[in-house]
Amino acid sequence: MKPFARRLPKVLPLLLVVLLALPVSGWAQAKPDLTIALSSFSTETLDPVLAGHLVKYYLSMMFDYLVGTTPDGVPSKDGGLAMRWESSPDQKRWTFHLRKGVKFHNGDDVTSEDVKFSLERAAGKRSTTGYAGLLRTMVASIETPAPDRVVIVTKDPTLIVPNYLSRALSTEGMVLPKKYIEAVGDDAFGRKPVGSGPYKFVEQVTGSHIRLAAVDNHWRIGAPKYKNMVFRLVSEETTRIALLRRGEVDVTEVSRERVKELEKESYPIHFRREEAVLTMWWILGPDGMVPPMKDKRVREAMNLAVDRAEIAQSIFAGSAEPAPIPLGLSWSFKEIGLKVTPDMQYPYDPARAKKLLADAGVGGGFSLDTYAYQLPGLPEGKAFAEAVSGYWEKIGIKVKLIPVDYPAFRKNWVDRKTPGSIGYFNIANRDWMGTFALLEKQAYSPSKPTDTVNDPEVDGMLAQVMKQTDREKINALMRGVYTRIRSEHLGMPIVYLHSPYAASKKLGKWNPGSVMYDLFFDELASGK
Amino acid sequence: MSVPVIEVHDLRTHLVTRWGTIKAVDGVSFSVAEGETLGLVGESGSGKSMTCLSLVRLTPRPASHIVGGSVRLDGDELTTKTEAEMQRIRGRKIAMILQDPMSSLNPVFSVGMQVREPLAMYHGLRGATLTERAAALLASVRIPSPAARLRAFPYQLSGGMRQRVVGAMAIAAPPRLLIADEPTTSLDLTIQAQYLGLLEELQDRHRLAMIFITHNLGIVSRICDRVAVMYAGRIVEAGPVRRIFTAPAHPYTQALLESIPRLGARTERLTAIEGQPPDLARLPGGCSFAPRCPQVMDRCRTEAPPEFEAGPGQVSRCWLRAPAGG
Amino acid sequence: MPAEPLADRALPLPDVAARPDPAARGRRLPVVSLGIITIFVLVAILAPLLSPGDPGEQSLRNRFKPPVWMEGGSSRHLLGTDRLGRDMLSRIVWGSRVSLTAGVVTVLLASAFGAAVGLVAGYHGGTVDAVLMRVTDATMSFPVILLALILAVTVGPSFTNVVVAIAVILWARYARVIRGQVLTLMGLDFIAQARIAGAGAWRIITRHLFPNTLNTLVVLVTLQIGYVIIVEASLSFLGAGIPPPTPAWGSMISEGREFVTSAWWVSGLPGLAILLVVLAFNLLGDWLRDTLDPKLRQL
Amino acid sequence: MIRFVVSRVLQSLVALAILSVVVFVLARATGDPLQLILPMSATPEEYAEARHYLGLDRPYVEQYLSFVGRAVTGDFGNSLRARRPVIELIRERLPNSLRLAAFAMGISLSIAFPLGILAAVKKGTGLDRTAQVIAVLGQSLPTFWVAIVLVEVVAGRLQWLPAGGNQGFTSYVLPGFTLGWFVVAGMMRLLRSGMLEVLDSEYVKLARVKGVVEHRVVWMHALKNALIPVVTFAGIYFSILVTTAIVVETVFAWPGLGRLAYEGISSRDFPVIQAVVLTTAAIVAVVNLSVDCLYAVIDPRIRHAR
Repeated sequence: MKPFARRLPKVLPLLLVVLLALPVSGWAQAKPDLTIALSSFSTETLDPVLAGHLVKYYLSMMFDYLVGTTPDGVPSKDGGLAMRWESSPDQKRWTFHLRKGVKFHNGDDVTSEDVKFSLERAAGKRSTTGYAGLLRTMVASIETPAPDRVVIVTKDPTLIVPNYLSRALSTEGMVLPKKYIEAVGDDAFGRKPVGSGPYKFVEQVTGSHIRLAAVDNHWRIGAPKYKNMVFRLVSEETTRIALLRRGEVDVTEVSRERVKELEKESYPIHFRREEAVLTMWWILGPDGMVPPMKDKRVREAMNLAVDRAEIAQSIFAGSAEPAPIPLGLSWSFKEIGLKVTPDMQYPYDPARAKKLLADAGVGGGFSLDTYAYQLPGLPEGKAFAEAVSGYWEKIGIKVKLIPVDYPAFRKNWVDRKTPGSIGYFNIANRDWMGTFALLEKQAYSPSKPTDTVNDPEVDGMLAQVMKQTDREKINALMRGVYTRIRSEHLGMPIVYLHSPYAASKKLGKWNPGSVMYDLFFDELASGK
Repeated sequence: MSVPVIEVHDLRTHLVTRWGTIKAVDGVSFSVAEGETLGLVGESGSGKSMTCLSLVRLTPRPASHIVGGSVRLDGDELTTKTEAEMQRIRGRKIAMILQDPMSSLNPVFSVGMQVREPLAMYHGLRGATLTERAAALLASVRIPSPAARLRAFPYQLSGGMRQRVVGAMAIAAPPRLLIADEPTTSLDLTIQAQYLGLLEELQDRHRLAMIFITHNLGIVSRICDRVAVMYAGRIVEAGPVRRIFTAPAHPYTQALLESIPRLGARTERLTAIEGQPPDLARLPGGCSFAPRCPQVMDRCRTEAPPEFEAGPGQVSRCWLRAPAGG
Repeated sequence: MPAEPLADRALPLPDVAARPDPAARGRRLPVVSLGIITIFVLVAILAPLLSPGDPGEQSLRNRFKPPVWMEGGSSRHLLGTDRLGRDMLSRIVWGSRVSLTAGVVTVLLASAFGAAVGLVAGYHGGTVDAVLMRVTDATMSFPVILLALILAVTVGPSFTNVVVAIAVILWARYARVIRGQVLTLMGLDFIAQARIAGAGAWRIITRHLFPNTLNTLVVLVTLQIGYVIIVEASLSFLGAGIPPPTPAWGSMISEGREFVTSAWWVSGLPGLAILLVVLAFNLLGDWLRDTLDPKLRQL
Repeated sequence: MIRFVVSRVLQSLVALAILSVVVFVLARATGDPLQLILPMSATPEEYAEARHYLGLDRPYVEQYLSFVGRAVTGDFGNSLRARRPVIELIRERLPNSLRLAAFAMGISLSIAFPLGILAAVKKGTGLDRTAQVIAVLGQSLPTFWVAIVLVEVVAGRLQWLPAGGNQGFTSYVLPGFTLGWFVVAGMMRLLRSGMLEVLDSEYVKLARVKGVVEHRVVWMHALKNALIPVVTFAGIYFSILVTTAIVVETVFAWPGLGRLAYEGISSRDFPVIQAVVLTTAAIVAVVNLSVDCLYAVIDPRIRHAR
């Protein structure tokens, strides 16, 4: 037995050494790649009309929008295919003048025919873009009087066309190659898309990465700074950070919780400020609010019970700010002229909350179901729901936390099977137009089933906004909507979220902006 | 009598168990000469097999240790040899045939591989020569069509055939000493007889010294020259076969012989000795057999008996044989 | 005096021919494993008495307090607090109840059903056996975690669903092993004897076959309790485990994993608890197997 | 032998058929995929249209039959989420999964073998116990925890190995080790008990008596016999590897089948769920079958008996 016994202790460490001493390969160090690690690719689609709005991170590098925007979502004549646009006096005919000499990656010219084709495709049956429905009801016809001119004719007067087809919103404004798609078919296009953006598609390995390669010189970014752009799907936070430390990725989504740690190691952190508003609401019954939430005092009590500053500090590690208005998308406040005064902030006042409950006749508390789920961009989802429930318990409400995944919650929400229970969403911040679209969806009763407010006054004002073509009147109406939602406590605003992105130390200046699902890598890739 | 091949003197092997240390082999001495066969007889657990395993230093580890005594093979002391040296003695000088032919061949290797292995080890043979010699070896143990058998797997052979294969491996060297540990226990009677014949033939051919462990006194009377009877780790009586069978000196031997099955009856175990077999962890102070001995005396319980001359070439560890006034 | 074979009364001395008796050379009772298991079982039973506080009580202001022996720790929270300021010690104490119950209940359900299927299949043989074994095959090839995930999104994650999801897959292994044993047992004389004596199927299965498979069952059950606790933890990681606010070790580790570097105790302490318990069950199971059923090989 | 293989194949097919019904029902129980595909503002008409377009409005029996009918030819339909043929997705992910599983198996074996043999040869000693504890440790920690600690320490801090993704050989080490260590205990147990039994056998004793050197006794005479139980249960280990892989794939951003299943379930993508489960089951069946054949190669008794 001895010889073997003597041999083994020698073999074992050897094995370990062999395992550990495997060549440590440096990945991507010398390569001219810009590598971005994201926690989710959502649908992983390459075709903009197939829920492409969820993955604009990479799609917006491959495609050009009809209307460009700045990273902060303001329509801009420099960022899109349209160099200028104007409307007819009746605001039913919108003419866009296209940039000349722009080519798709396969060499075809970008013409007004492509724009028309793209819009029709976005409104088509196959399309599941964010606002395809709106496109179908709004557009009467599309005319192409010249290769560099496209006219969109709407059924009713409207102001929203340019914003609507811009990079700030969904993907309806992305311009796709008509000839190519008609030649190869939808499926082939979905596998090997061709666009006109600064980077062209190279390969996709589902569940792993998407690789793009720069075109030589592009009007958006000039000579590219990086030859390739690689988007890697890495769902685990620790792994993303390890990748950053190893230099395998240049930009990565990080949780707010780990910002301090990375800052200490002097990794630059770029924030998308007020990227979203985290807001909670009661699921409605078939006829709106159900008791005890039907009572305004109960709604106010629940709002007063939550210590928003503490939640912003603890759950969101300081990368958040208390929010005052339910559904209130803060970017639009400036545009619509809404001034948020300090008294609009809900104070943390459990004593008053208790009193309000008692006044409403539910001083002994009531039972409340709260759904808890994670959302993209909100890894703190469950902890947040637990924390808020903790506050409500302190004023005597008996909270039952129901963990689900988002699709399951969404079903309960729109089916209205569990009225009175609580849900929440991190709504991406957006301009006044996007804000209106949000209000229309979540605060306008005729838009059942996604309505969360059910208030006749709000309904009346929103109905007027739709018909209104005067910006000033629109602004006043929207101010009215917000004031009403706030004063009636028709929801629970919690915090505005700042979303951090960590970058490698050698990365240049970069404003990731706050346009939803877009990180505006143009600036990083730009050689201008 | 010629020069002894193996000489064992005062061999002691201890076994550590959770009940305490057991003296499995407790001062055993014997010798076997060229061409001679020593029968080792005793109940299960009397230490026969431990004794033989101690000779080749393959007692179960780490529980057992050889704690004393000497083993000489052709005058060469084995107890002080290194493990590597012992390796070269096993099989080459001392071969063993184990009890169960059904399980002593490795089921997943062909007969050929297993027969070739010792030939390659002992004689450094390779290739065609090796195969030829392996076939010849099988032929020498009277296995029909040996070349074909080399390709067979153990399960394809009968029990008797397998035991022949084991026998063939044992004489591959050929060794000086062959230890056969109940080699025929699980064989049919006729096969048993054939196999014993084969062993005798091999012994004659190679002038082997042989130790034959068995329960079966009938077999002892047939093939052994001398017998050693073991009880509780000691040889309680030894002597020429005829003496032991006709004039057993030790009460234990007498009891064994009284329970002897008629030759040819297929009995695997000795039967019917009154009383409990000894608990080796708690042996009585005096003679181990005292608690069961029909002729026990006071002295037996206090003092262990030494060896006494009981006849020509016959010794017995029993106070009954003590010379008067001893 | 009737003659009794000596061999039957002989001491199991290692004779060359004797099979190894694991008890004779086996290890001593695994005191450490038994000790750990006993302690945690006691903790689980006495949780209401031992827990210093309410495991659900939050205090955001007191979040991430380190354990008492570290700088900044206080005796109010001996093992510190988590991200919501809940007392770690209370959560670990109550968590032992949840995690151990999950492990034990799941394995008992699975083993009871699996053993029943195995006994029936092995006893009846033929078509019954073929059908049951194909179902067993199908079950075994369904990944546990996938089933649990599907259940979690279908009816929401809960203690019951975790137990059901794991048990629904796990029984198959018991069925396989027990059936194998029963097949061997069926060939033995005592079953034929029982049949001749007029025993029916029920009696043979319950009185003759089942007791003979008990050793195996005990070993498998012990080894798998640990496995179930680990699977539950993995499910928590994927969002399909025992959900918050119930304090289960798996979800505590999973939720605390973000803070590995900043507040290791949030995931490290429940991790240590799982490690100790599962290790203890596994080592105990190994020992039981060596002692009761050395031939048993599965898991 | 051929009869045996044929009957095993038939048995596997029956099991797969049972499984196909179960998975079909279960996949549909997960909820409505359209909720995730269509925008929130979609009208009931749009729902109905999409349902029809995707063939989800047909009776269940019809859906099942067409699913099975096409699945036999390797067509699992289109993914509802990615809008691509599922088989394409499987083809993309499967090799990654298999390679990782194989690598993990390799690591597991290369730990389990020395440990198991050492434990058996040194039975009852401190070495035996240490070896057992090392093996069982891997099974006593949640895999995701091991994985995260490895990523944090080995990849993030020490920067020795890639943290995630599949960038060549070094990428296999961490996930392979995490997965492999998890099943070491099981394999080591098999080897240890197998070796113990074999080392106590007559034929090993005979080999020693023949004067065969000890390492040859252990590594050749004994090991080949002790391998049989390991091989017999390789199928089970493989399925454990594939199952546990979901967690490991998540941490190491490994584009394998497990992640595909996870994504499929969270987006209620029936065709993907169905395809992954059936593919996994088919792999397990194939592995079991090849294990049975391998078994026959190792053990001549089986080879000739069948």
